[in-house]
Amino acid sequence: MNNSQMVDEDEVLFKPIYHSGKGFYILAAALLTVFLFGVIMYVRQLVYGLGVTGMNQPVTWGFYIISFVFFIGISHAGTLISAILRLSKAEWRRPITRMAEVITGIVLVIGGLHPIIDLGRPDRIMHIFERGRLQSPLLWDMTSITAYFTASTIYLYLPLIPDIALLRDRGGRFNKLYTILSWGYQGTEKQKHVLEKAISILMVMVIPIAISVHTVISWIFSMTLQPGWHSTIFGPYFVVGAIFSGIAALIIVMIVFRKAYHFEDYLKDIHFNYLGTLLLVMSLLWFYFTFAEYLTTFYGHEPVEMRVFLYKFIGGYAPWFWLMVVCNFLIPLIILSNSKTKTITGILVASISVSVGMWLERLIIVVPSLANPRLPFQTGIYIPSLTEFSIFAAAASAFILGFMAFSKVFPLISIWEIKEGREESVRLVSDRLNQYLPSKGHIKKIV
Amino acid sequence: MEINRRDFVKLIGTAVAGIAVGGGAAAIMKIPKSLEHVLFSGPKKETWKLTACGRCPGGCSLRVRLIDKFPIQAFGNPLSPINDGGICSMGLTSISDLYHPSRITGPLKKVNGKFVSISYNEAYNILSENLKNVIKENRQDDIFIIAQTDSAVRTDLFNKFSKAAGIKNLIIDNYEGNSLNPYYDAAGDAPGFIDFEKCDYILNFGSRLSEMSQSPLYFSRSLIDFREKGYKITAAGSKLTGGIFKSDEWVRIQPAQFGELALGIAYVLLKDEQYDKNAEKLITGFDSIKKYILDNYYPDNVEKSTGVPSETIVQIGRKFEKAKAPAAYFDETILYSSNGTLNAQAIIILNALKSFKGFGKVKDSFYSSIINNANAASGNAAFNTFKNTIANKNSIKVLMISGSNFIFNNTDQEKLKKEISSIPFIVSFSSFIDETSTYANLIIPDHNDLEKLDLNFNESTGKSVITVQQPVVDPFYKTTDTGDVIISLMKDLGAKSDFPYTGVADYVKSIAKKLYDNRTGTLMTENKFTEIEKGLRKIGWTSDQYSSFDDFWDSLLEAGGWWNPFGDKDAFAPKINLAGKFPGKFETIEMPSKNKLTLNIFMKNLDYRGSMSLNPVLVEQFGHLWSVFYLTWVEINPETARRFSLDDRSSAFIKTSKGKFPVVVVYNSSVLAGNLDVPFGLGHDILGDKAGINPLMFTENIFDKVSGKPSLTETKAEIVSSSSRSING
Amino acid sequence: MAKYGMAIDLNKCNQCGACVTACKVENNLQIVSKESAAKGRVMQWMRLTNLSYEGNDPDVRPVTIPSLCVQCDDPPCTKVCPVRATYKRDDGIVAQIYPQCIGCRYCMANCPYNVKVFNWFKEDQPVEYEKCYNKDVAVRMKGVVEKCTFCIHRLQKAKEQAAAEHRKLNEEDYIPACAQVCPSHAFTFGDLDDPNSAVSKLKRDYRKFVLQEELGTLPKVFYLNAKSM
Amino acid sequence: MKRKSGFIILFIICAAAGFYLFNSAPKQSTGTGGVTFSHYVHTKQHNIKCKTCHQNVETEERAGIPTIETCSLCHSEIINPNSAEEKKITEYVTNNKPLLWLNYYTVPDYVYFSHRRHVKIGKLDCALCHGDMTEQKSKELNNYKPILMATCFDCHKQRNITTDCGNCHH
Repeated sequence: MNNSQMVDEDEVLFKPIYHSGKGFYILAAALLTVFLFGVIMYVRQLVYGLGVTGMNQPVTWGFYIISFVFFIGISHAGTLISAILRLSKAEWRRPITRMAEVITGIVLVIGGLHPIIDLGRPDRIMHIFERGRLQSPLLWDMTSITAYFTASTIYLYLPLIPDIALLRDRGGRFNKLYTILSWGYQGTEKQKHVLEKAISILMVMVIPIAISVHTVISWIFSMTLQPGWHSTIFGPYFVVGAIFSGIAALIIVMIVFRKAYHFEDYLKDIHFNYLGTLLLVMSLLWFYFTFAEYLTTFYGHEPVEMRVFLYKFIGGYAPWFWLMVVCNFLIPLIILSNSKTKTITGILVASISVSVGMWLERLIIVVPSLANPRLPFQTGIYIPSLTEFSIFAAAASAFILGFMAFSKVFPLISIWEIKEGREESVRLVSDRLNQYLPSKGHIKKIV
Repeated sequence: MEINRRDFVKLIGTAVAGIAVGGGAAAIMKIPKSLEHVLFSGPKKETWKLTACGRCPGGCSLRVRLIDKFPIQAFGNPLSPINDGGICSMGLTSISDLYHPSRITGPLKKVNGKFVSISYNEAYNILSENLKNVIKENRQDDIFIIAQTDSAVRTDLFNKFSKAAGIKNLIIDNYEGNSLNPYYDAAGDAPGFIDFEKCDYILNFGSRLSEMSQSPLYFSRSLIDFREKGYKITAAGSKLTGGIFKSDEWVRIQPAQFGELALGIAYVLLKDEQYDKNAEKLITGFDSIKKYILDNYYPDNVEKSTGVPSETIVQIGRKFEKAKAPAAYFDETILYSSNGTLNAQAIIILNALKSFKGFGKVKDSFYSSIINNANAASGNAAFNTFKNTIANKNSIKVLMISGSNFIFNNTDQEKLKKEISSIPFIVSFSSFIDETSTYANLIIPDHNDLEKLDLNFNESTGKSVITVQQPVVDPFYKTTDTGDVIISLMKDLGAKSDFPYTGVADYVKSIAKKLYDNRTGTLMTENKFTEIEKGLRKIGWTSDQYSSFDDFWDSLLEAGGWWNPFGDKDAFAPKINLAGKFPGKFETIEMPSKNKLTLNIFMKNLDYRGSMSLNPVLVEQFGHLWSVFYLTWVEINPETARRFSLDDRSSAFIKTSKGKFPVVVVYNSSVLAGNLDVPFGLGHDILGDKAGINPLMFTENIFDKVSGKPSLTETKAEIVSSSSRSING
Repeated sequence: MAKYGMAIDLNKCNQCGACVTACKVENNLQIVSKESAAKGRVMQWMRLTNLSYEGNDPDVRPVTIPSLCVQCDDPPCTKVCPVRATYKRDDGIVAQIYPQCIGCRYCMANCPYNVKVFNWFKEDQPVEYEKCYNKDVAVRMKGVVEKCTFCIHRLQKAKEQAAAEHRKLNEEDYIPACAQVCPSHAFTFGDLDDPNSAVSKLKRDYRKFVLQEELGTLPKVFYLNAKSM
Repeated sequence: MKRKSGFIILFIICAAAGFYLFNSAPKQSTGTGGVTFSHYVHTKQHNIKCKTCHQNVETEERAGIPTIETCSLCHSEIINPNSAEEKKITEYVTNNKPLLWLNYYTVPDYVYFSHRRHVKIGKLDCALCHGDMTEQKSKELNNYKPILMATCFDCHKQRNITTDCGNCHH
């Protein structure tokens, strides 16, 4: 690597770190306002109690738990997709893994905080550590989220080290930080080898952890006796949903930053095409799980379960339910299965629709079951209050703010991997191809 | 030292932070108001006292728990033969009225439309001057007294006072009196109770025995025992509430048609010739009445007008005639319809056909010898008189109101309010400024029930029980027992008065003295006796020994009451004289039609006069059965509701000729199709928690001709959905 | 060790609601404001609920039951509590420890009987109600879950009284407020471990039924069907 | 450096001022509306037993703070003419004015603690929890013994008494 060369071929990737436009500050200020408003609303909730939300007696969980599941779901984007792509040695992964990992890191913090926001007595949070009961699914959940957060942060950090070293070498602001964080990485063969080894260990480790996280979250629900929750497929169903929403979130982030930071040269149509296909596959898989889940309920026709079922299909939550089906299945299916509509804009629309749809799916899972408990005499409805909406808005803006802050300190696209790809991937791919292809048609080595 | 701008800002910042930290620390260290009672504590000694509940005529004995002499809880006295340890919602929460922040703390006089505090002597002088002036002019007829009291002692005092002062227009509005008035009208006497030892069939006309009656707690238990013995109860009524629920058979009928149903059943008895032959002697003009019934009340005719299938009428009739000692029962509830008293008298005829075998009367020796005319409201004017006088002649000079909030629990309130403001002098003895006492010129607040001394009698249980309502706490405020005011007035006004007692306490003690002399009974210290004890006591032996009356009085207060476990009963069979009433004609009642539904206003259990709204717990729990809180709801048959496309728990409006009011729709399959059942009790606009609607404001002006009670079940109404937003349940 | 249970005879219950009020005042339950009530946050440990309707037209009658925490022998709520704020005591009472509760409401979500309530607010209570607080029972802080405890404070007091009098705890010493006040004596409370206690006898009654028996939560509160009309 | 300490001093002064301004805690910090009660004088000098004044200790769950009637048993006449505090209390007694005591030992609302259970049935000494109150001379509680849940727990475990949460928290 030629560090002295000041005009890098990937200069555009460094640009966001050193230059911020007017729009950046306006957006940041706006988001900060939204975030602070959410904080104020939370303080208000702390002072007055959870009554400021719209939750009530049968519907004891609402927006916060929905957001919790939703955000943790998105977090799968990251690590899982990047790990799977890395593991499968998909070369097109190079410009997208970083963003995916950043999503995971930020969203896990936001999502992980939601159960605490949901607590009636957050001041007693230490009770969980002092006298926690391991029998409670909430404890499993806490354990797995902590593990996932640790693993995914390291997984984000390790591939970042060479880039930090690059930034350190360029000098400029945050140099102290870069020096500390780069751990004296110089790109020697040995360092490279150790780093690659560490990354490959982590990417194998992170996959089961990620799957366990969402399975455990689903268990919070399915371990209870509530109709509509007490289901065995909840584990895989949640994982599929999580990956689904994760991909959608990743696509949105990619398209937004491609536009904002002019990454057109790195994030090309082919990336979106592949991700779009993946989204379509997940959409079909999601539909399959949803269908299986509700068909068994309907066929069994248990009165208790049917009350929830009917509430979702034709009752009070029918608009949301069918909107979910449209968002999660119909729109992606129509857009993504047709090559004419499968443009970047089309994929963006599909992704946004999936994000909305997956949020609705969490809503559909959490609220109707609580609103229609086993004993028919206490039913409820749930109308969220301003507090919940503003805290959700704050969480969303915290997500964007986090991303923006990250982009001001670290490159959003893994520069060293791009460089590595430029140097090595053709050789690697042709090597690999030669392994699978019948011996007659070997491609020539390009050096 | 030079200070630049930056330093200056820093300095200010430090100062502000310092003050904030210091102030915050001080605020944290400050003792919050809520903790004061913990920090400055008294001895916290717990004691229990026995008293009687004054919330209804039931006469339950209460055990009140006091901490440092302040009552905090009330429970039933397990040794009381009436409630046997049980207690109702009203009794449970009766303590909190004592602490009610809206209680009037002393006599008030209205000056220029505002109440000002005055001394008791001044207030008393104003009252007696006003009365004296009217009496001087010999215009006693222009004085009206409306007293709502279930206390026999106070009823007695009012009777004595009005006699002494020559006031004719005394309206005693008490539950027992109201219930029995039709009997007094027809027979000059009334039965005391259903004799559960003899009775083997109860035909209940709209009375909610175990919920709202002369002694709900006693009836709760007795009816269960009655059914456990295998006897049947048939209930007729428009609403299946807890009280009627404890029946074996339910006949759906509009309350205004009870009379026709009763006569239809009487028809069966007469036709089958299965009536008691004694009835021919009991009923004056028996033959004409018999003919009248046989001519007009063929079951098919009754079916046409009431909707009750003729087979059902015949079945009930057969049950009634087969029973050895049946009782057809009604109470005050029946009077709230345009045929009210007439219906009641039809039921009396039905009872007379079986010679009132199911009823009994406590032997005179126990009550009447102790207190004259204990419960009777007979001979007193009806509320109708007041309404007619005020509407026609406008000549009422003085109105005395004790315990009654008649504006709130009457229909046609606007007119009443207008008319009542024309009365030159109104004195109220209310403890609160409520819808009625706000029109008073003078308020002399009464004690709370827990501050009063009184004796409770309740004949309707058939048990000879007297419970002592003793003050468990010293009066909180400068209130005066209305009884004391009446006694003082009696001495001042009534020249002829020979009332020797100085106050209520004195009078109550004199009644107790009679008990002491009489000794037919025992302290309420145990309610189960062995056979030997029974025998011994029957022949007059008693183990109670008292050195003096004071000794007895102290034991009586400690025991909370006195009762005669073996009190003898009299059979009840008076002469019925219904001259001019039968043969008569029932008003035709308009039935609900497709768009004109019937607004059926019902009373919540135990809320006799809509006084629940005083108590925060009861107001919150008012609609707990349907999980509707702080709102007025309408119970409606799901089929009717669907016809108007009303969802369960959706909000709607009920429209009557008087206006419309919002309600929450509640599906109840046991409501008559075509009826809108709306509860009465909420909707106070001056007092209590301002929750819900008072449906009486929207009823048409239909009254019972005799008693003047408003009809609560005949107003026609429409229901309109107001929005699709559903209410939480 | 005793195992407390309760039988409710629907043949005797006439839905007067005294048990509901008794529970409210005995345990200092919060009175909620109109706004909170409209949102469905009324606090009741005991309530009367219409389970279903029985009978044919015209004699259709609601089956109304007083419903309270059924004190499961295998409670689903205690399983999921992350901090052991709710647990089953040796005497079978499912207790809730208010200073321990973190307010996650997981137990409420897992209660198939919906009998737990949450302190959404600390609302201002009417003065007259505050003055009548039962001094034996804590007034709950905001943000914790609360539930029927079979009036456990009465058990403590009864035990103490018995110890002071050097005797064993008798059956009549301890009775929850709802059972005590019932005007028609529909409640029978006692020790299910003692085969001779009144409640054990009723447990063998042919009319006995429990709510949601199929869930296997083994409720210790059971009902006796109303006798046929 | 100088500057920094200057800021610290300013902060402390302002904090003190803020505390003074906003402090509205009752000024008489102990005893009864101005009377300083001395446990030392009563118990050590005059040898009065605890339960003479805390009358409910063996019958109720609260030990009971004495009322003016209890005080009047002795203070209806002057015992020590030199004591200024006694003069105050005699004034209270003669006017029959109720005393407001400041309670030092309180259990929170959510804890059920019965004195009868511990003193009468458990036969525990008052000093076990309250420390030696006989040495209590001044108005400040100089040997105040804080009672924490751990204190209860240790004792219960030592004596093999139940530690079930529901027994004290209800």
